[in-house]
Amino acid sequence: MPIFTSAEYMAILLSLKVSVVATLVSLPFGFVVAYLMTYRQFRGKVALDVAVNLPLTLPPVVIGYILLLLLGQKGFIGQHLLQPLGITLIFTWKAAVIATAVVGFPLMVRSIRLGMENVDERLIQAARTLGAGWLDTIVTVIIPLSFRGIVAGAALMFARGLGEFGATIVVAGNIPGVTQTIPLAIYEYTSSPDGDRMALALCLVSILLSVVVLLLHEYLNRRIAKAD
Amino acid sequence: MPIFTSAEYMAILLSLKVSVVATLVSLPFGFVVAYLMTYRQFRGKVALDVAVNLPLTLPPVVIGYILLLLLGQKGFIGQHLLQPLGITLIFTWKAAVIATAVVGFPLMVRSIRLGMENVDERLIQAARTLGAGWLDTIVTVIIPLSFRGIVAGAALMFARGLGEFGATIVVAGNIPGVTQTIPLAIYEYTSSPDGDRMALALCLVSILLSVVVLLLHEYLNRRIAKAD
Amino acid sequence: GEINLFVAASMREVVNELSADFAMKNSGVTFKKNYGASGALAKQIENGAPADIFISANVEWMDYMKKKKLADDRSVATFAYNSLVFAGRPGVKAASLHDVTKLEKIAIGSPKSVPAGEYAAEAFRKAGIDKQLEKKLVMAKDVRECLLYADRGEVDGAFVYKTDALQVAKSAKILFTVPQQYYPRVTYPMALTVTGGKKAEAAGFYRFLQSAEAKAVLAKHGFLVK
Amino acid sequence: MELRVTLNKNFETFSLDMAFTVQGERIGVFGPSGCGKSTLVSLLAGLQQPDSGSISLDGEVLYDSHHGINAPPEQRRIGIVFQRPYLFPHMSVKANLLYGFKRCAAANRTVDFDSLVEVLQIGHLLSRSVHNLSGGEKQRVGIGRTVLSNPRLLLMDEPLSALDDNLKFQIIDYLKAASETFRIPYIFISHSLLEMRIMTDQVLAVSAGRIAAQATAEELARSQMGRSPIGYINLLRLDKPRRINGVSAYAWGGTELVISTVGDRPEALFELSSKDIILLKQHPDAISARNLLECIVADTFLSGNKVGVELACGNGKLVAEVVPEAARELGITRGSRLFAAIKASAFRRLE
Amino acid sequence: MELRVTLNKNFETFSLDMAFTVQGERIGVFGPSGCGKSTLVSLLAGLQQPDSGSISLDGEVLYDSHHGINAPPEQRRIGIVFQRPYLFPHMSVKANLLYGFKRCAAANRTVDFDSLVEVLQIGHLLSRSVHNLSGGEKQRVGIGRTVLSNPRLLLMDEPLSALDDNLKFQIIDYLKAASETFRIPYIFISHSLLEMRIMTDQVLAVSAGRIAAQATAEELARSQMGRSPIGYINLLRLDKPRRINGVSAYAWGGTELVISTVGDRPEALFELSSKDIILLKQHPDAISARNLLECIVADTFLSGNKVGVELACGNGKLVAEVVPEAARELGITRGSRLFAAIKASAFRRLE
Ligand SMILES: Nc1ncnc2c1ncn2[C@@H]1O[C@H](COP(=O)(O)OP(=O)(O)OP(=O)(O)O)[C@@H](O)[C@H]1O
Ligand SMILES: Nc1ncnc2c1ncn2[C@@H]1O[C@H](COP(=O)(O)OP(=O)(O)OP(=O)(O)O)[C@@H](O)[C@H]1O
Ligand code: MOO
Ligand SMILES: [Mg+2]
Ligand SMILES: [Mg+2]
Repeated sequence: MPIFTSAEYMAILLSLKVSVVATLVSLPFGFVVAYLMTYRQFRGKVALDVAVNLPLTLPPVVIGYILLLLLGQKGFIGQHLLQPLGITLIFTWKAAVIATAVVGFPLMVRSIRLGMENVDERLIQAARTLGAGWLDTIVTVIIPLSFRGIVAGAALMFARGLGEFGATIVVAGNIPGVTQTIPLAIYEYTSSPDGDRMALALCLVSILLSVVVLLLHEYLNRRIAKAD
Repeated sequence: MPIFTSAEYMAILLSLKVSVVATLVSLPFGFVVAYLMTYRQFRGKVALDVAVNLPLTLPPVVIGYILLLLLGQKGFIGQHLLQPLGITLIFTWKAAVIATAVVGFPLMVRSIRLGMENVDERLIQAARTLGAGWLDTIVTVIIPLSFRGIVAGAALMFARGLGEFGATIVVAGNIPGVTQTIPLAIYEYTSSPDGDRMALALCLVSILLSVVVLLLHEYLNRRIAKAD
Repeated sequence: GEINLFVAASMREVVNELSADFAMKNSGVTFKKNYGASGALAKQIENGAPADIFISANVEWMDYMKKKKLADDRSVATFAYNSLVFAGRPGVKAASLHDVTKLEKIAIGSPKSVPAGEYAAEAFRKAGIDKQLEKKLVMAKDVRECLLYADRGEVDGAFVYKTDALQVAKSAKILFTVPQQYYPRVTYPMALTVTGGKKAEAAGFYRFLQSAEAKAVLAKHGFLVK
Repeated sequence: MELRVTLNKNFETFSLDMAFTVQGERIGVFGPSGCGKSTLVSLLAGLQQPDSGSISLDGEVLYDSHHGINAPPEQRRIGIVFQRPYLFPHMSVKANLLYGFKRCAAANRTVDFDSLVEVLQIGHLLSRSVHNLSGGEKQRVGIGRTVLSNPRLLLMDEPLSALDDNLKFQIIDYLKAASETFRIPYIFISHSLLEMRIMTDQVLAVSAGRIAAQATAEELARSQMGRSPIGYINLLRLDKPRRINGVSAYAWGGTELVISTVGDRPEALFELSSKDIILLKQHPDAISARNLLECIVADTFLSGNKVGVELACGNGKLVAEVVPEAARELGITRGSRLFAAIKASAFRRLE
Repeated sequence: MELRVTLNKNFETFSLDMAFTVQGERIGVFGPSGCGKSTLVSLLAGLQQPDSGSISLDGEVLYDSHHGINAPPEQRRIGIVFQRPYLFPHMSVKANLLYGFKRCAAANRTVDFDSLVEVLQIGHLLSRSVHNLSGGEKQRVGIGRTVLSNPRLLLMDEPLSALDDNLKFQIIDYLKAASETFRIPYIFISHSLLEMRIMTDQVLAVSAGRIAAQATAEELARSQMGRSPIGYINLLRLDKPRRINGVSAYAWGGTELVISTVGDRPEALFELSSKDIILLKQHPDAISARNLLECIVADTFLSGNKVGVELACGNGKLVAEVVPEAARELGITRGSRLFAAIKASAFRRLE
């Protein structure tokens, strides 16, 4: 195994950071969307469903472009929301986080929904009649009981995040040490004639990480199953 | 809306063809893997699980390279299996099918497994004691009863297929009329002078297709739910 | 017959035009064109992709092809040259490499994977401004992405090939051309592949690419021909 | 408790349309499966929205479609005991019990934890996970959880029908103990006449989404005797047994009843079917039945093709049933004297 | 049918270890919940693998751990009727019925579709979806499906315990009709003594994974009388009722039994608990019980703290139970004369 230079270590750390942060940041949103889709009836439900699932269907590069158009200096959100607040997102690791979160979002929502659909409605009704408001019920009943789905959703997004390339490279650029995640580094190595070994080594790291996540997920699953 | 030239129509048709064929081709494999993971105990189960989920974690471009190395003239499968049979895969639409199938495979297996886990074991036992062998039981009991999961898995792979870019461009190339799917065409338009409008139009087509798939999926779901 | 072209993505427009011209004059000839990153194209050919003619955006990948005995050695020739320019939105004040150091953000292609980026990095070193620019650089996947950033004002300007600046840029304009002494000549080598060498049509098109007629088209698109 | 209800709710294949006012602490809702009992519960508790109508509890309007009033479930202070206990699987027994208690304003807390635990005898379960409880223990914890939420009104939606007979009467004891000790009025829903008689004073009979009748449980029971395969159930609350030769003798109506169920509790509720009483005109010399009571016919009534005979034995009352032919042979009329033979094993202890 | 079994199977908290040989057509397996009855069924049918042992059915070895023989379930031709019917929800009633039939080699097809449909009276259901069937209809279709697969042996794993009483005896009829009409030997599993007595000749009593006893159902029933709250159940098969005044009179033991259940069928099975027979020394003048039979004590036996009294009334036999004290008072010894009073409503029709 080739010994990595600091650039590769930084890419690995950055990939982990981006995936972890993207997962954590999107969890509340994923939860809210899953909640709405499972328990609420409202106009535009189908539209929300379509919107959430779009990142699955669109090529990641296109998602990257869309995010650039939205978040960039002249973009709608960038110009009117981020600039006044003095926030720059694009070309920073935060942009990579957003790209990762958006691309993994449909998978996360899907998992959490499945978890929620398995929560017995009677338990929710019991909580309500025992005096818990809906927010209280969410925190004390729905979240603990759909925890498997939530963990599965997080694991999926994390895993997908480790492989995210297309959207990230457009909004975050490919700046070593700043926004260069593992997939971007791999891409760079594959495009130089003698980068194969390094590309392969980074692939192995990526595989290793995903195996760890998968095993961790299985382990958590079993622990939760046991507790039930 | 700009009027598409034949190249774009071909890209749309090709995308549909690739996604449909990829979905149909991988369904049996996805089913077998899901079956093994759900009903059988064997050595290397964890390894299979990891292998199936890898395409989720690895960047699509890397998957593309791996497929290229496997299926190419000098690749393990290409040299020993395909060449003797006179089959060329890479750089044909079939390669795009394989790329799409591999990238969507973890999602498909996940859905089918969930469907299978909901089939009552007693029904399977009933079929066996009524004289049905295991294959017979799969066809007459397990498949019909996990149909929702199978449909969901197919829909997911189809949707993911519409957006597949990274792996396809490496194994199938970006040849207009031959292997240029919607995502590849979009990519080309975004990088050519005044291609923005066309890129946007193709994006809309992609979105439209995914909405149709989603609605179709919902519709099927309800019909199956009603029949149960 | 059918000719399979594997061409670096930056040559797309010009090769499209040349192949159309050739097909018009030689009925029965059709083209299959695969545009992509030079490295990806080389790997594809190495793994058996059906290619007759390979046009690379840099010399290294052509050398790789030669080393792997994929290109017909004798046929390796220079197809065209290009030059490096700095493009930015009209209001940006930059007329030389040293002016660039006063700007905030500059896009270049990722030096390891994009030749234009490698040349730009080389130029910064030669001009002695590499340290000053270090924190200002945004590395893009390819030249077109650099231009997209410049066009949209995400960066103040981008170092790109002249041809790309002419063809792709919308609001960005060429602000100055990087003097040739700062970087090696941008060369687009081309070659017949081993299989292409055996095809008469491919050889025919290969010769056409070296013809005066082809050079005129190249020049029209902003390439240098000698 | 006073509950005023006007409710309308339409489903595709079913519509509920009820208007009633009830006062009392022990109300029953009686009706066959699918008549809309559970739907009524949902509407009262605010778990489903009616199409129109109004609900007011002790003068407080909980729902009124005209005035746009609709208190959410957590503000109605109406507790539900479901058919199954639906304990929170991720919490300990104690955490389950305290769930509603913690969410109840301190001013409303009249039930305290320790006395509830004592009433329901669940002290030894507190630290356990809910997964390792038996069916009866689970139901007790479920009841405790609801009672501890200090509801103004308790809705019990067939809380016994998933339990087997032994457990059923155990749980009835606990239900009664809890509601009496903590003075919580309740609406008890069931399709069991026996449960109605034990648990309620006043009954709303529901049929196909409408209120069909409002009566006492006793009235309902007599009218159903002739049709029911188990006849009319005499309920006898007896106490202070004397043990003789392996059976128990309880003082009742100036005489004694011999019952073979061996009870160790000082007080118990027994059921005796009207079918298990044999009437004789003369005193038999020797009889295997351990009870031979001399009684006077207090009243007779007709129910289906049976004659109900209300017997007064001292100050005790029993209802027996006979076929009309036997009534004639025995010369049964109000005031006539008879012997009633009852086997010691005919009594069934309910609690 | 002859079944030779030696089986060993260990779970974490339970181990099954049985060796027995049974011959006959109506075998029972009796035991409390959790004693391993369903595990035995799974092992016999091949749905689970034993740790070691052997199974041979009519001389054919289905499993033998020593010789590595293990026929898959579909080749054993052992049918199962589960507690719930587990119909295939995606098929019509007819497709469910034919599922096993189609998979049975033509040579083995002794049950034909039409006669089965007639025996189980499910002709009108054939084209229906299984979702719209009632519980009893579902169970009948389930039985039909298994019988039509032409098994050599039918395993019935508590096929009645999920049904309510009415349905239970209806289904018993169908089960008996099907197994008798098509001559399929069966092993009937239950923890109900009554079901054992109706359905089986020979019973394997199972306890904690071991065979505790092998006896007839009758022997088991007598030994359990004193402990059981319902006493010993007399089973009476009666026919050709005469209708008088709204009750039925059946010829029995040289006299007549008056039964209040109104039956329209010429033949029926009735149960009568030993507790529902009152014994008198003298003929009472008038009594509400519609049956007063003069009988001779044929035998007495002790069971728990009760005395069982076998009565001969003409050529009819009944078992009554009394407490020892009453036995003394009535002077019960073999050969003594008594009157047995039985209410017309004490009989319960089972079928
Ligand atoms: N959400 C709903 N949508 C459509 N129909 C419904 C809904 N809820 C209840 N029903 C119908 O309303 C009727 C009454 O149901 P409900 O559960 O209130 O009956 P019930 O009296 O509680 O019966 P049981 O004794 O079986 O519990 C049923 O026919 C049921 O199918
Ligand atoms: N797969 C298994 N793993 C572990 N323990 C098992 C398994 N299957 C059964 N058991 C245990 O074996 C014992 C016997 O179970 P079984 O289902 O055979 O009992 P049963 O006699 O059929 O009871 P019931 O009358 O309740 O149906 C139980 O204690 C059960 O927990
Ligand atoms: O399909 Mo991508 O654009 O390589 O992440
Ligand atoms: Mg209900
Ligand atoms: Mg069992």
